[in-house]
Amino acid sequence: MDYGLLVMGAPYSQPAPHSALRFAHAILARGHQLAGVFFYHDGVHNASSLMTPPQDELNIREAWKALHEQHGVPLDVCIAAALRRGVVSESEAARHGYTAFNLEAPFELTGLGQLLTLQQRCQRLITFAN
Amino acid sequence: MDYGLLVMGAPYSQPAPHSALRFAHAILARGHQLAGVFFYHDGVHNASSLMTPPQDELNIREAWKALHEQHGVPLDVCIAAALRRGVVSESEAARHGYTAFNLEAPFELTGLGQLLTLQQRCQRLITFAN
Amino acid sequence: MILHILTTAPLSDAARQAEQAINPGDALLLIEEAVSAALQPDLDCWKQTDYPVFLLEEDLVARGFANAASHHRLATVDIEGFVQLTEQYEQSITWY
Amino acid sequence: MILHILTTAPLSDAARQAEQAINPGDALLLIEEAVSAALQPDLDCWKQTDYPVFLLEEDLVARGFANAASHHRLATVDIEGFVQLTEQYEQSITWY
Amino acid sequence: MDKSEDLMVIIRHAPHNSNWLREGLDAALVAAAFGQSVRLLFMGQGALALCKEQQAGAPGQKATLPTIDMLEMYEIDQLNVPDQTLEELNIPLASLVNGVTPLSESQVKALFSQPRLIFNF
Amino acid sequence: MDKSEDLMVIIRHAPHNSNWLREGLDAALVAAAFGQSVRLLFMGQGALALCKEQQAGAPGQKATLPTIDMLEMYEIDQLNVPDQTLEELNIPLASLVNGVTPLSESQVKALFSQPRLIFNF
Repeated sequence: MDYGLLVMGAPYSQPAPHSALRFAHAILARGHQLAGVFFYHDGVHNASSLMTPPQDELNIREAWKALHEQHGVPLDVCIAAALRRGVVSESEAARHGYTAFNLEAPFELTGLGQLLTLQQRCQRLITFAN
Repeated sequence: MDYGLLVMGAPYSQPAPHSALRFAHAILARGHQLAGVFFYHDGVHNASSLMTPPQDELNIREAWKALHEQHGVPLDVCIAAALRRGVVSESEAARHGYTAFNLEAPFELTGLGQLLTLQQRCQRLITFAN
Repeated sequence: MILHILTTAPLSDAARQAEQAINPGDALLLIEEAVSAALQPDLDCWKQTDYPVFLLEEDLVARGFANAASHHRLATVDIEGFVQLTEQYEQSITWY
Repeated sequence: MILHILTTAPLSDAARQAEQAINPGDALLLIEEAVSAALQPDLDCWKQTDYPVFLLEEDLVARGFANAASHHRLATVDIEGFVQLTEQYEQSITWY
Repeated sequence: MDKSEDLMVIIRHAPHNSNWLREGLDAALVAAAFGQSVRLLFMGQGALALCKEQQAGAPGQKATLPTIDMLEMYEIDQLNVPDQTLEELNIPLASLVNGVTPLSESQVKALFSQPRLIFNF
Repeated sequence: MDKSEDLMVIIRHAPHNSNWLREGLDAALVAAAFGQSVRLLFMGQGALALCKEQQAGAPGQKATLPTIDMLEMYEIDQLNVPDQTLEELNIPLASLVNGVTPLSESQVKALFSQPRLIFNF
């Protein structure tokens, strides 16, 4: 079956992304497809390339990235939710006159419409939120 | 009297920093001193220089910065809480091999000990958290 | 004497924890989400007489509960009154 | 038929809202903070028979409640069982 | 209650306490803009989003009412609140904006027995 | 209960649900390292941090028990839980780590009647 995940919690601060990551591996292990992960609300922090947990801890951004690299899972981040919370891509940074940015591929800033598209492409949309 | 504020909520996502900012202006208006603001837990997001709310909305980082510029209020951010959440100064960015950073003066990354020092220097420490 | 600052709804965990901590002579200030207590004049906190309870005016107004609070004759303070409470009580604890 | 996924403690707002939404034939899966329900065999959700209730094994183990759950003979699923529930129920709603 | 909308969005968070309310309403508006028919169910603290006397909050906290008023323009006219919520919060229907339909316990359950997409905020 | 510590840290959040627990314990440890005497009060869900069977959580969620075990090294030996919390969560004292002292309702209130710094997490 085709699954989509909606992740609306910040890593470390909320359990949602940690549960979502475990669930993502479990659906793949059962032979399902993961059509995409959409990050909304505080979930946008999962994409931050400046996230720096202590060295003996899992970097959850890297874990999402690995999921993309190994299984081609698109990682879409709601642009409105992200900008408000300080998660910015290179092109958005340029548009706002910033020299720095903290979101890069495979994460993509996109509109909320992408969430609706994901839902229509999937048989199952599972939400992880706190 | 000397006041200190402990802010532990993320802007927009939680009301704590908005309440704290209003309270900060009220203590100054009553002739008290604001000896410092310490940002801990999700409060570290207040310092993000990439925070980009819609143009018709207050930028809360700028509001804290104005408080510093007009009243000399130190804005200290817990380094451990900040790094984990992707809030990084120029020197921390260099230390971790990042080309970007998203925390700059007047915000300062500092240890938790600074919170204890602030508390000892103040007659009142008021916490804003959610 | 402690000023207890509650930021969550009346029946939340934090509200119940504040109740375990509060002593006669302390005070309770309801801010943010906690001001929805203004809609419920039957809550225990409005009926006890061990400590004064205040609602933060600005948060009441923002949420549209100012008329309810005045209708039920509940005590309010504005943000300056909040500062005055912190002058008066040596300690404060925020429950969230 | 809906799989209701609850992530908060048994007496939270979200838990009470899930209860308003659940129909006979639905199922309830308790994950994250919600697995503390394993400590309380007297909760309504364990006594009703309209819908099955499951605890997520991995979250029980992490919090140290696995023995309590098995002592009270409460139904658990592991993460693979969670996936199977989402296969079985066409829709899911997460309450948080 | 005969017609089943494509999407139901549940709003459970109050104004000024988080971005959940705003981001939930955004999801409803975007779905409507994509041509989906949308029903809104306000449960628990979410019902406070409908209080007609509400205003802007502390610095940086915008008012919600303008967004609620926009719903009609997007043809979102099904605004529901459980009777139980009104009772628990002790808010009279008259203190809410126009066009809100209160629902009995069984009417609420019935909303969840129709197959359609649900977003829960 | 005769001696009043410099600082009381209240822990009200459970393991694996947020960073509150870890960041609260960090504050207690730093204060102890600065030479302050510290009392810890575990209320509500916070008492679950003391469950001796707990382990690491989902990927990226570290165990709390090693930090609890470190408290003694920092001479933080006052670990309190209200009777009311144990009752509400239905956890027997025996399922908690060693060295936890349960407190009656009035003993809890007494902790808040002594002038000292309190951090509430």
